[in-house]
Amino acid sequence: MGVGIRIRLALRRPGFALDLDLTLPARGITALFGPSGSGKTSCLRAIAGLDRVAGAHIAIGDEIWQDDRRGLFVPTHRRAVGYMLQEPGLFPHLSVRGNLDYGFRRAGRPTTVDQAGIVAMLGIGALLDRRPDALSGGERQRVAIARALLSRPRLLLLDEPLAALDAARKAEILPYLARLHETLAIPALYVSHALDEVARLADHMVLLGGPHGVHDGPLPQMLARLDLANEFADDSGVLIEGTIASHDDIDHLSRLDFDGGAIFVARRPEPVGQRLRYRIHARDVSLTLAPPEATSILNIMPAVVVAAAATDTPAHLLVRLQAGGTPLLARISQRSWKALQLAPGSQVWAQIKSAALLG
Amino acid sequence: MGVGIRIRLALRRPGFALDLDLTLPARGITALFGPSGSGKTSCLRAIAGLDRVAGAHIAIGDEIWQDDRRGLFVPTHRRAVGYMLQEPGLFPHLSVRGNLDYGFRRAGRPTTVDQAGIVAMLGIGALLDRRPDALSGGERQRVAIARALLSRPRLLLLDEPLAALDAARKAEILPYLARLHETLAIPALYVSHALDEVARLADHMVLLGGPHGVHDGPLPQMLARLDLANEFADDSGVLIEGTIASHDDIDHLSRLDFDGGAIFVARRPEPVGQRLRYRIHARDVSLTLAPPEATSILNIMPAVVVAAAATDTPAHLLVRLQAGGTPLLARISQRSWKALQLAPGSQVWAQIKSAALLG
Amino acid sequence: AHAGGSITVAAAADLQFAMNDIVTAFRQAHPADRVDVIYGSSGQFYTQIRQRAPFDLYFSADIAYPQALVKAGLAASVPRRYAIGRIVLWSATLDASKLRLQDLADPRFDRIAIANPEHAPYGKRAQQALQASGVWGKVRDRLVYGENIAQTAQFVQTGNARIGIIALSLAMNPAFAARGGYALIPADLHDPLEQGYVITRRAANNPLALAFARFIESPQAKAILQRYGFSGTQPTPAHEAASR
Amino acid sequence: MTLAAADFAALWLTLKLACTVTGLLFVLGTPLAWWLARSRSRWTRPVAALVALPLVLPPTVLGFYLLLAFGPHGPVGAATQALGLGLLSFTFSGLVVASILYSMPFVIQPLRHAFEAIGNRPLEVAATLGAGPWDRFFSVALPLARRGFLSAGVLGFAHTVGEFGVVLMIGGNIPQRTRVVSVQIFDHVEALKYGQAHALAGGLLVFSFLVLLAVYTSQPRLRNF
Amino acid sequence: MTLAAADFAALWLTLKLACTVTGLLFVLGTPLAWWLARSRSRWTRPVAALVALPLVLPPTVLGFYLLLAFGPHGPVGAATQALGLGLLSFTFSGLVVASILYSMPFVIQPLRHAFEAIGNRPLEVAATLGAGPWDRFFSVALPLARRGFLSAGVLGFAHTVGEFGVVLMIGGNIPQRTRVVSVQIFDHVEALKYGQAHALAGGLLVFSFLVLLAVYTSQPRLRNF
Ligand SMILES: Nc1ncnc2c1ncn2[C@@H]1O[C@H](COP(=O)(O)OP(=O)(O)OP(=O)(O)O)[C@@H](O)[C@H]1O
Ligand SMILES: Nc1ncnc2c1ncn2[C@@H]1O[C@H](COP(=O)(O)OP(=O)(O)OP(=O)(O)O)[C@@H](O)[C@H]1O
Ligand SMILES: [Mg+2]
Ligand SMILES: [Mg+2]
Repeated sequence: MGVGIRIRLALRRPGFALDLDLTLPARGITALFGPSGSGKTSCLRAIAGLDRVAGAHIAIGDEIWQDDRRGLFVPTHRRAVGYMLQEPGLFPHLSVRGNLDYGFRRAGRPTTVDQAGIVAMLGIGALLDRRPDALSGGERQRVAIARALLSRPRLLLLDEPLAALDAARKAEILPYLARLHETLAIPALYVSHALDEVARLADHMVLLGGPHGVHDGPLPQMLARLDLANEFADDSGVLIEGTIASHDDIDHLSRLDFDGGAIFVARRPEPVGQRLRYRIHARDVSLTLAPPEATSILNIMPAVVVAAAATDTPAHLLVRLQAGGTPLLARISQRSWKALQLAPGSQVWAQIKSAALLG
Repeated sequence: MGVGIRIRLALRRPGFALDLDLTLPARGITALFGPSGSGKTSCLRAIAGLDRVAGAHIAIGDEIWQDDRRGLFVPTHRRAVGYMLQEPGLFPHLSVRGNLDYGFRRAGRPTTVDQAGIVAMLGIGALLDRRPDALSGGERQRVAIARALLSRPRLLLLDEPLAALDAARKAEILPYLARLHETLAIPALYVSHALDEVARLADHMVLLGGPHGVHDGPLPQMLARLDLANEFADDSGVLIEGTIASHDDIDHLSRLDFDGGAIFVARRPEPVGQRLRYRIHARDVSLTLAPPEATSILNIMPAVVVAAAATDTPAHLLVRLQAGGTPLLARISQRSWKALQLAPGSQVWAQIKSAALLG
Repeated sequence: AHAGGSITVAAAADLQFAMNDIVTAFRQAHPADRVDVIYGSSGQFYTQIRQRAPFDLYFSADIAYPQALVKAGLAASVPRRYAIGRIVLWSATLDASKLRLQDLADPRFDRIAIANPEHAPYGKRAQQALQASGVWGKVRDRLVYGENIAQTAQFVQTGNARIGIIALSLAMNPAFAARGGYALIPADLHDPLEQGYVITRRAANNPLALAFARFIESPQAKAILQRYGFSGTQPTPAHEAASR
Repeated sequence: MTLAAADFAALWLTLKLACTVTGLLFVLGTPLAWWLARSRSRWTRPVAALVALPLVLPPTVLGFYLLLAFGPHGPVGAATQALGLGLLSFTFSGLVVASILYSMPFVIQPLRHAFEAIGNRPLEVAATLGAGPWDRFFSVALPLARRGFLSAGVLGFAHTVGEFGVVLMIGGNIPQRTRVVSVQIFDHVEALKYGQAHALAGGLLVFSFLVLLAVYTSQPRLRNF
Repeated sequence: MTLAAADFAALWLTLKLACTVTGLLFVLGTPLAWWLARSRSRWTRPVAALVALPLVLPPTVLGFYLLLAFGPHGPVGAATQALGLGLLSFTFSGLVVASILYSMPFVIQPLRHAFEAIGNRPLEVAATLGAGPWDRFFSVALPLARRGFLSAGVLGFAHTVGEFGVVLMIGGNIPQRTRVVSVQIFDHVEALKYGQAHALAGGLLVFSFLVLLAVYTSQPRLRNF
């Protein structure tokens, strides 16, 4: 793959301006994150070639999709994108099956795509003969996801694909999407309002509509940045990467070793040695000065206070810690900061409620 | 008001059946909660009179909207409902202003409705002269909410009103919706997938599509039921109600006293003496045998273990506690349960990360 | 004549040019009166008069229609012949004055226009003439039919039909006479084309209608008709004077 | 060749006729099209077929049958005479009635499809906002079917202007009363007054073109939606 | 009164003409309507107005001008003769050409509005799924404009069946070749053969009604959407 995805565009509308100059990794999922009206959909539309933004430059790998200086503009249907629009946009004249088949047939019925698997995973097997107007809102959204996946795109564009879905359904689809880029190596741009989803899926993040313009970077770094933490409000936290060290089948736990400690998480299906990613919310991390005893909290590790920053509420501080080689964020009360007499350099124990660990 | 909202209907579709027999409180917000395809939208449509479900009985207060045994069916436009549909359904031929005015004028330009306030709160003031097709997805949804609110309904029906909105926007709108029934005394039926939203807003809850049929009840009881906890997965928890006992303006905290203890939360604007509701996620409650010391966790209270139940992952247990007169739920690992040798009747200390408290 | 009287005359299309001159002449004697002439298909006028169309005089290309009106009790006079129509062979692209009907057998006349013999009086006479000349069988497949004689003339005039059989009154019109040329078809090859008129029942008490009928019989009107190619304008003994 | 007074009279009469007929077609056709588009009655299909039926008859023949019907022995004529209205044939009112019948399908079809294309959603939303059936129709259905009305108006108007066979038969070509411009042009052609025919036909074409252009230009462009 | 062989010949010829014309109208009208509906060119409006223009001319007059154009001195006639095709007048092909011109607006308008009603969304979605312009047109636009095609087909077909003035002028009323049923009925009326006219007109009406009913019944009901 190599070069990655290049997007450079300047969008001007009355009362709205967006300047992007991004180089995104050629693999993995990039989250587009930003408030309503910040230009996420507009950006996907430009990438898909639905709107021709003057002066834009869009390239995926060595394929140039738009380069206005050279008068080059590849029309949408020649761009191998799988685009799930914000409104599902199912064809009303086709059954669910017809909708799914539409892109699948045009992609030459790719055998690399596990059609039955996708249909089953999205729970739409019983709906295949229905018309879109006889579906519920969430059902429509699932069909649209399946349709985009089945067209074997080179780039997936997903505009809030899970917005109308319940937590249980989301929990089913998320791991599948997460596996997508591992098995099919399809990069994706993923628009979502839910930081949890983003954290779960994305490798890279583009933050739109913040007060200081566009930011992007690998997800773990982005999430750990104190200066951006307010954008994420209550959802700030860090990502840690570790390796499965052991399984405990009596307590149904797995131990994950990472640079600076170990945590226990609910039993994982993956084999020992597999690398995994976990998100630790700042709000789930509490600090003590002495190692706690007789507590239900499993994950406790020594750490050093690095810095602290104000949050969206004056009651709270966001504390940056270093646990071995791994940074952590903890959201604690002002009062506790003072009561524990914390300061940069303080030695503390960080307790993480394991149940809060995603996964 | 008095009698409340009566809904009795039996919906039959190929492969789908829904039987409802509900009496909902005449005041406050009732959450309709359930997985995709469980019939939430169908239920709202029947209440609004858009679909005439045979044999249904629907009454709000002393007004009967449908009673098929008496051949009574009030058409939609004579039911004072404010319905925000799952798809915004803005009129394409009217500007945003025209859309907002549509219901407002037909309700006789109610002076009890704070038009400017609603527009400002939803951040759509700059969009008033736009056409719906020049709005982003979230902007459309906000206009639809405003339109429903402005028509001064007797009953609000909101179908996933915040699905396309970012967390910050949600956080702005939620308190407004929460205030609605206090200031305008408009009852509402609120469909949402997000338990956090529901917990924040609703007084009553109807749970659709679970394996054991329809359940309903006051929200705190519903959330505290161990038998339903799996429906809420990671989101289970309890609601506690308390009174503001004092404010601390140095640490920006407020103390909330409730039956069985007190918790500190981020400084609240309300005066001392005001009753408030807080949700405590089971996943945010950890247990220790001895009172913890030198910890950043502010909220620690003694409690007694009442019972424990399995959760969706075998690694975790859901423990029901009694803290004074208030029930609590804690989600802890199997291993901790065993390590701490817990059993019904055990005396424990419950620690609650205050940052996780909604508000 | 009464000041301020008015009549509407329904006239067969072949009368277009002659009737205009007749009305102009008539108006000189009746300057205060109003005469409207409507040209159209004789058959259509017949149908309309049967449905009480507001026509006071009816000049048909075929006297059979006025006769039928009398039978139906819708006329206020007996039908009177005002002219005998003649048919000619005419082409807009070549000089037809030397041609005879027999020449139509020549395949270079790939399309020959006549009026529809089933209901147009001129068409019926054309068919009779072709049959009498013995070429009917040879030209039949090359015939195109105009709905009325004016349309037939247009087929020829626009060159879409090389040649056609039309009314003499049309062929004598300067617009047509300037191009090509025509050959009169001998009257004995077909039934006489007796053109007749009646006063309709509606005009029974309209003195202006009567005056116009009387004027038609006048030598001045006959002369005009003659000029436009209508012959035989002396009243036949078979038909008595219409005036009451 | 310039236009004579008679030509202007015919043009004026035509304009009057076409405007009257188009107006009445909207008044009569809109409820019928609405019913055809939205009713679930099993009569919609036969009625829809019936409305299109006058089209298949040649205009003169249709005119002939109308003449019979309007005449003193016809059902319509008997009725109008009983009502003291006299006969409809050879009057302006008769032309109006006949043109309505003949141009109806050109108005009904576009309106019907425009109403169908709206779908239920906007009407449902309007109902939840307190709009009753009439209100919904005027505040939502009409504006959303705007293009259908445009189409219906253009076809109905133009067809009425150009109609000839029916008008000739029913109207009798009476100057100032039923001699519309189509008949007038035809008369010029028949009278070999080609210059006048060309002038009148040309004037009519230019005028109609400008009207049509104005109508189309007043329409907003297609939106992205 | 039963129908004569000539009547059946006329009916058959009419059916052939109407089917040919409707088919060709779809072939020619669909791309034109598509262009009118979706192009952002500033020529769309003049062209749209131009297409509707033949409507305002009385059919016989239109026929007369066509006769001029098709004749040996007219532009079309000169071209067809140069191509060795002879003249179009008085031939079935001529009828087809004239009818297409005359019935075009009835096909263009419904198609255009049906295409406009689709909106961009379905076409955009199709493009993201890899469908090129032609593919999008056939797999999305055509099926979604189904009702427009129905409307266009009905109006175009019926109008061709009923057309009379143009056909009479350009066709020359030749039995078996250009004498269509509308002319035949008219001839019966002119010849005062009312019985035969009634029988033929009645037969035509019943047949057309059944066809229209069948067409409408094959259409699915309006959906909730
Ligand atoms: N017109 C219809 N015909 C047949 N079945 C329908 C129709 N509309 C909805 N359904 C089915 O009825 C069930 C309930 O649909 P409903 O729209 O009420 O679900 P919902 O709870 O609102 O779901 P979501 O959260 O996905 O919007 C679903 O199984 C759906 O497939
Ligand atoms: N057709 C249009 N004309 C003018 N402005 C538009 C148009 N479409 C969108 N906008 C504006 O452009 C901005 C970006 O819109 P966009 O749809 O990209 O936002 P978004 O980030 O996808 O928002 P959301 O999360 O609400 O879907 C918004 O301010 C919107 O109002
Ligand atoms: Mg968007
Ligand atoms: Mg729904």
